Amino acid sequence: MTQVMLKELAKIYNGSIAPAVSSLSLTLESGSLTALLGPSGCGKSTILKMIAGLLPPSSGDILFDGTSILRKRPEQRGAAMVFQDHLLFPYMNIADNIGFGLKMQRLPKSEIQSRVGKMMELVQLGGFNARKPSALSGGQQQRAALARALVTRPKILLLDEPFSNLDANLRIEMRELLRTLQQEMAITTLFVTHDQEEAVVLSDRIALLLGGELRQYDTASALYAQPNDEEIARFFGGRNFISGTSREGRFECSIGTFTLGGNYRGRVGKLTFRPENVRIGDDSQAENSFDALVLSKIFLGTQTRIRLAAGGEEFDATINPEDALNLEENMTVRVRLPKQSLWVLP
Amino acid sequence: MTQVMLKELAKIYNGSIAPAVSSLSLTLESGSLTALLGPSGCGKSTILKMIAGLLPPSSGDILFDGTSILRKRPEQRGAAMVFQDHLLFPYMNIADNIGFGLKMQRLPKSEIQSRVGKMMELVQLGGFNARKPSALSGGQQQRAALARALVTRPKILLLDEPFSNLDANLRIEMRELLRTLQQEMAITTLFVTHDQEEAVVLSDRIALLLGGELRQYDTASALYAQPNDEEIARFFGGRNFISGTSREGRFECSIGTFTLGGNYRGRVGKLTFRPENVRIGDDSQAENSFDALVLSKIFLGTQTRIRLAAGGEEFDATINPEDALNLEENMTVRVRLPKQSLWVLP
Amino acid sequence: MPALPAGISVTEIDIPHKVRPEKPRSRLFNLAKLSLALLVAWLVLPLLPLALWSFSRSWYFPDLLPSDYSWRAWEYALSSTSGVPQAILRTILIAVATTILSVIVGVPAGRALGLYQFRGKALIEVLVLAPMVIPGIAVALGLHVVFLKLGLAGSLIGVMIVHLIPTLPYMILVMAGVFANYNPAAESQARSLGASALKAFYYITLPAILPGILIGSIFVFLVSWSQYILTLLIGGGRVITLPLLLFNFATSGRNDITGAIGMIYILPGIVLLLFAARYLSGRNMSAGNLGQI
Amino acid sequence: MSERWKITLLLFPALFIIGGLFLGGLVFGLAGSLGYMPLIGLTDWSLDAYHRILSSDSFYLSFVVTFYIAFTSTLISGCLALGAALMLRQTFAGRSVINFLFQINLSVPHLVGAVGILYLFSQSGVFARLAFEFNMISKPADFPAMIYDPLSIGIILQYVWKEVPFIGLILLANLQTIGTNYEAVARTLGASHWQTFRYVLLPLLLPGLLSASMIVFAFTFGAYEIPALLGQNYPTALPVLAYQAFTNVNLGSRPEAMAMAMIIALMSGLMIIGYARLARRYIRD
Amino acid sequence: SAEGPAYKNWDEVVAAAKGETVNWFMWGGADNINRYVSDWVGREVAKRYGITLNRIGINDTAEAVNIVLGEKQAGIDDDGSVDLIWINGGNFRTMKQAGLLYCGYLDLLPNNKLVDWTDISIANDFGLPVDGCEVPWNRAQFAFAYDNARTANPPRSIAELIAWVKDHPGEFTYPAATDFNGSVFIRHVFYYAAGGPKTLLGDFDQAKFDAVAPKAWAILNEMKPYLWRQGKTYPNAIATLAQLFANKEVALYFDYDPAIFGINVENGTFPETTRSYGLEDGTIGNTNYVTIPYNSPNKAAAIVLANFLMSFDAQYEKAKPAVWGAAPAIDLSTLSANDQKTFRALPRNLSVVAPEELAKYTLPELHPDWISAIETGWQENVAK
Ligand SMILES: Nc1ncnc2c1ncn2[C@@H]1O[C@H](COP(=O)(O)OP(=O)(O)OP(=O)(O)O)[C@@H](O)[C@H]1O
Ligand SMILES: Nc1ncnc2c1ncn2[C@@H]1O[C@H](COP(=O)(O)OP(=O)(O)OP(=O)(O)O)[C@@H](O)[C@H]1O
Ligand SMILES: [Mg+2]
Ligand SMILES: [Mg+2]
Repeated sequence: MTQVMLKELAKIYNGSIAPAVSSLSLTLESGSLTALLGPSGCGKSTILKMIAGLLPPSSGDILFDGTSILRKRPEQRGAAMVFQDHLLFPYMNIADNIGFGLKMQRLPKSEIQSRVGKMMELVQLGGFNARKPSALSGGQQQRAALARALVTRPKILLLDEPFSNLDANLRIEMRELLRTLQQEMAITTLFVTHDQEEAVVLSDRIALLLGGELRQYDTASALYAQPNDEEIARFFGGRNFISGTSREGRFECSIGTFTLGGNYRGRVGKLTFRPENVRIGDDSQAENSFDALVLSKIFLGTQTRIRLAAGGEEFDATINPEDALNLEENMTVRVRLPKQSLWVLP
Repeated sequence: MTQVMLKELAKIYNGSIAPAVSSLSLTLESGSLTALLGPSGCGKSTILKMIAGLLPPSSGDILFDGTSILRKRPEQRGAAMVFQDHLLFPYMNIADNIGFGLKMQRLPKSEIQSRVGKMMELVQLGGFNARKPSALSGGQQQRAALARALVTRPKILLLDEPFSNLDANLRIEMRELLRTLQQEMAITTLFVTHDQEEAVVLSDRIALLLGGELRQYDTASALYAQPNDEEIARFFGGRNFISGTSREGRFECSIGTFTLGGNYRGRVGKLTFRPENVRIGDDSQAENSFDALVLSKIFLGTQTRIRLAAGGEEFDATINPEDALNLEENMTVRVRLPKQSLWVLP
Repeated sequence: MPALPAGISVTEIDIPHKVRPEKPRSRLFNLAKLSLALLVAWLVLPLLPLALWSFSRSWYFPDLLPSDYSWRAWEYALSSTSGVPQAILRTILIAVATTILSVIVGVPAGRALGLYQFRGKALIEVLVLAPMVIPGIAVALGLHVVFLKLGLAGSLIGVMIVHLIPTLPYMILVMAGVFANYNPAAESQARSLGASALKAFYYITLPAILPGILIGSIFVFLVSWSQYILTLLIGGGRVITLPLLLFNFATSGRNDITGAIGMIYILPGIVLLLFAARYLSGRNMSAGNLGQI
Repeated sequence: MSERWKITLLLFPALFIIGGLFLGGLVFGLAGSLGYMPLIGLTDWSLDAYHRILSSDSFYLSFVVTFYIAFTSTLISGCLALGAALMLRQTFAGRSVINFLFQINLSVPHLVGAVGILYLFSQSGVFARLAFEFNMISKPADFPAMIYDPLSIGIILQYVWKEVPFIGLILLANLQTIGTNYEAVARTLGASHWQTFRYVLLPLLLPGLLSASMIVFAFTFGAYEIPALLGQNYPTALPVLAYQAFTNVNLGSRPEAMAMAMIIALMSGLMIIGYARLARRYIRD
Repeated sequence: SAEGPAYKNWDEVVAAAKGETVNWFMWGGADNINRYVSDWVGREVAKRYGITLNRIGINDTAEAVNIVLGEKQAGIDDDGSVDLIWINGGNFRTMKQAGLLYCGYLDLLPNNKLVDWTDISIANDFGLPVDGCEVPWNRAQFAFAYDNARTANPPRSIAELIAWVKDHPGEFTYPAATDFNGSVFIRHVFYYAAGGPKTLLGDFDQAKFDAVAPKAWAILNEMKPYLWRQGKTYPNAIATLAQLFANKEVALYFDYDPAIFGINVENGTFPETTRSYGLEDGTIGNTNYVTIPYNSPNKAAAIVLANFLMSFDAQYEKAKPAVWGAAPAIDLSTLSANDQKTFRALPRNLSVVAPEELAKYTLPELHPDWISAIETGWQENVAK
């Protein structure tokens, strides 16, 4: 149970001008699982390496439970890291791999054995002790790597896209395992991913990083429903942005006037709402209802995406394929935007 | 504009006993885009390679516009292939890569240049002529690979999971590009993927392959709503299967009796319905409505998955996150299964 | 030689100096650097007296430098009387021919071993590698009899062929490694774009494996270039290469001429290395294949 | 074309050459060592040659000396190469120059190196002269004998000189492949610098180090020209002994030469097997 | 032994030789000899006879013998690769015994008349009759060298040497018996132990050997602790001894061919104050020859070359101190008065002992079987 605080952390790599990470401040609560989400090259791995002590920050500080650990060497920090490639030591069998950290701490053999044994049960690798890593499947390898990190009971668990090499089904399985173990052991965890679904499903909070900067640090649903800006909204699949003016809980735009769920200061701004929250064919006279023209209809398998136009603006709705059956191109439909689903961006 | 016909095509690899592809018959209409969908190892790449002439079939025939092309060498078939790894030739610049096929045809330099130039504009790579593939982003590389195949004006375009290495946003962009170009040039296209969403969005028809056998060859919506069997249903994300008996347009099971949208012969069978088609909290007395208990609720980003229980059976519903806000675990809700969304499997 | 300091930095993980200005470690690091410099000096050192001798006329103990300089060793070494110029050409001819042969034979074998899994592969690997770990002299004595019978003993061709024994494994090993990382789908890609098999090889395969061929060739060339005993045994004194001449003078105590021939002898290799440095440096992994037997 | 045919065709030339030349040489050598050399009029199979060499002291002494030289040279080269590779991996100013210098004697033939060592370390060599200059010795004989000496120091120095870059190069390439992530993981799991080296990097490098060492051992075990140039006259290295027997104008000693060659081959063969065992233990499951 | 082409007269030989190439295998470790052979002789025979001379430098004459031997066993009887070998002693014996020589052409050679075949040291090569199978090229006689700037009174006999070595520990050594010169030094000690060579001449006699050998080994072993490196090792080759002498590690040097002293001074290996001398109890002399293998495909040219090597011009050129300084194998008295004068007028290198002086005390060589026995005995009893 360790609280991690990053204070104006920055990193400029030798030889490059632009900072890979710039002035990042972030607090990870004890025992929480935070996802560090961002596109490739935005500095996620860099942050992890700085926390682990594998890379010196250019400036700023890192505190574990309020104490700076910058002066500590990696092996003294208690921050175990798991990489995308499992990086199991190929010449050791699975038990030795998992026991590696304990051996480094010079624990007695019997203790190592019992802790490794328990951990292997936990990650469902019981009985694989003597196998070499190459004799395991991808999922088993990644489970072993996780076990190797967890068995040392690290203060902090750092995961750098640990599942991105696995196929979809395995990935889902591993997520569940990680979530279970993390909660059971209450290890403060920082999880790097560029897959928003993974971040959403897995984490308590998401730190969204774009271009080396922390852009929003919030729960998953807040990031979906209340993004700080349009870029964030787009990152999370937002497709609808309608310009207009907000004033006293209402938003005026070319489509009409909408009642908002909250109050917004800004006068000029953009109204955003998620495609899945657009209601089509609802009771026609309710608040925030208007007529729209169906432009196109694309079957996406579990959903159908409808492109709509109203008041000169275009926007998307995704609805149940079943409900979409009776929609046709060029049809006019009644559309409602529930007020809780509306959000205004500056 | 070429029609492709596979006739009882089979392939048994040297040294293996089980056929990789067994007795496959399939007709690709001129200018259509067909997705070849199936899990890893089901023989998708093998089929493509046989069509391209890179692998001799063990038996069966391949006809282009009614003429067998088995005796033709790959370079004479006019079937251009695009692989999962872009396979751009690393030591040639982009223009040379794209012009490779034309150079092989010994076209005059000026013609190669002009055709390559036009194609590069088309795939939005104008100005990248002199770059080496390694200096392009993943999406650009894949676009170049596509351009390289298209510039030869192949009779048939074979794509082997061309986008699976790209990240989500790029993938969507590339799909749209492919669809546009394919329709514009009306090239008969066979597209291999194991991503059902991709198959659904992109193709005119989907050939579903499981274990080297063609299991269903149909439009996307038919595959979703009317799968031939449970395995197919599961492959497309079906999660709800309730055992019971169907008779005269009705289905009896432990939850109750449901009115079906069609008539089914089979007496004992499984009722299936897609999670997204489950209605929660609808008008309570309508047909096919019943009470169910909320077991759990998982936020998935754009949707929320609700696990429900009724009559001793469990099933999933995915609903709008917004609508899910007022659902709690252990709550009892009114559930409706619209009759058009019900399907009975043998 | 300086011993390996226990704390040499084994990774690129550098600890923030600003944060951990720990002196002992940096001193240790300097020590490591110093020993590296010493090592490199030691590697170059033996070449210096050789160079000096080649210009000396008389250089007696305990003089640190020759008391008299002269060009005569070079004059002799470069004259056709000495046979050195002819020997250079002959040595180069043998090394180049050996290299070409090893490419022709080794590249296909490397492809088979790198790209395919098949029964008996392990056995073939052992066979291919065996000449690398079984000294040539052990084989050459027996081979001499065969070559004698075939009329190859004492001929240039015989020497070229026998040089294949120690060199071919290098080529095959390097190429097997290259092909193990090679994606043959690139050839399929080219075929499906309308390239014939030959063109696909020329335009696609060859450029991809060329760096490997180069590395392999350098190894083969150098091994053949410095071969002594096989040339002597099979060449039977009739195929005079540079090492034979060098040995001749080294054992007859003519340090000046030995020095001059030595200098001449290392020159082509260094030129080759200069040209190939960027392929050999750690960035190219082909060399690492040698560590994979 | 079926795949099996393709593989056969690809392998054929190499197997023809290696099988024909290498195995052929071994087989004829074996026959010769057993006294069967119709070419020189020996047609009686016998173990005489082996008896003769195995009953002479000089063979055993030569064997011991040769093994000692090969083993010591390989060990020292391996250790130094490992250290050098680890240091060369780091980025520092002038690294490319050092790298080049490090590789330079890869291209220098053994024989040239041997002559250089001779000029440096003989009792009247450069170092002896330096020692004289600084009044550490008063005559050449005071300088420790390192050439033609019983400990074969000169020979070992030459091999070390030549083989450190060879092994180093292989290790550098291996290090490149291994990358730094394994070490990073180990550090975050609580391994110190030294532990990381000892438990992670070293085992990862071991296969490469072993194979490279094996090549070096085989070479040093079978080399003729270096001990011929720098070695003492008695006991001499095995290959020198074999070559002397082979070129003896008395043809009767050829079977002995062949027998020695077979013993050299056998020893090297044993090395391969030993290595394969080790390697299997460490890398292949 | 083996039959070669039968030439009726010299002109026939010369005619047949024209355009042929002679592959002459000879020790190649001396640049001046190489120069003499390749440049001067090569140029002359090309000019005079249209023959191409191809000198092939080898480390050890045995290599050439081996080639011929191998070829014979492989059945290559008329297309061998060796046409001429610089040879004597054991190698000659091997070739002769194995029937590897082409013989019986000496009478054809115009210059054969310059050779004094009545001199047993020419008619016998290490006690083995030449029998018309080789052509004399040089004469050599063992001599010692010292640096008169360093050593005032070098030992002048084996007895003196034994005492001198004890007084000057570490300043003397001799090459191992495997070396040609090391072997001849050991023979001098052997002669001393036997009280002179007389009893040892003729075929090998085990009883005689057993009587003398222990004494000789005792002397050498007694010497051992006072040798360079306490006799723990011996130089492998005479060149090593030359290096030791050049670098003042040892005070004495010796060589079967005194010309080498001059050569080494000329080329800067030895100091200019090097002087040489023979022993008062005599030193061993020999003749070295060139011979033609039975399977040489260029016998005519080889014969012409051998004849030319014996010519006044060739022997005179070779005798020049700046060229080689080798003692002639021909009998000077058979030359014209003028030629004799020219020869006598040759300047002598100060470092090279006068041949006349050496010739005063010449000891014969032993039969090769004796030599083998002594060499083996030394390995067994002294080297270990
Ligand atoms: N050693 C280095 N030297 C210089 N620049 C570097 C180095 N390592 C990373 N960078 C740069 O720093 C930036 C951030 O890199 P980082 O690896 O942290 O990204 P990331 O978010 O982990 O990306 P990915 O999702 O691709 O792993 C990138 O622009 C990268 O090019
Ligand atoms: N060269 C081969 N030799 C033997 N078996 C092979 C060969 N290539 C493929 N197979 C086998 O044939 C089956 C089909 O392989 P194929 O590559 O066509 O599958 P795929 O559907 O393309 O899979 P993926 O989605 O993983 O690319 C697999 O079981 C595979 O193991
Ligand atoms: Mg990263
Ligand atoms: Mg595939």
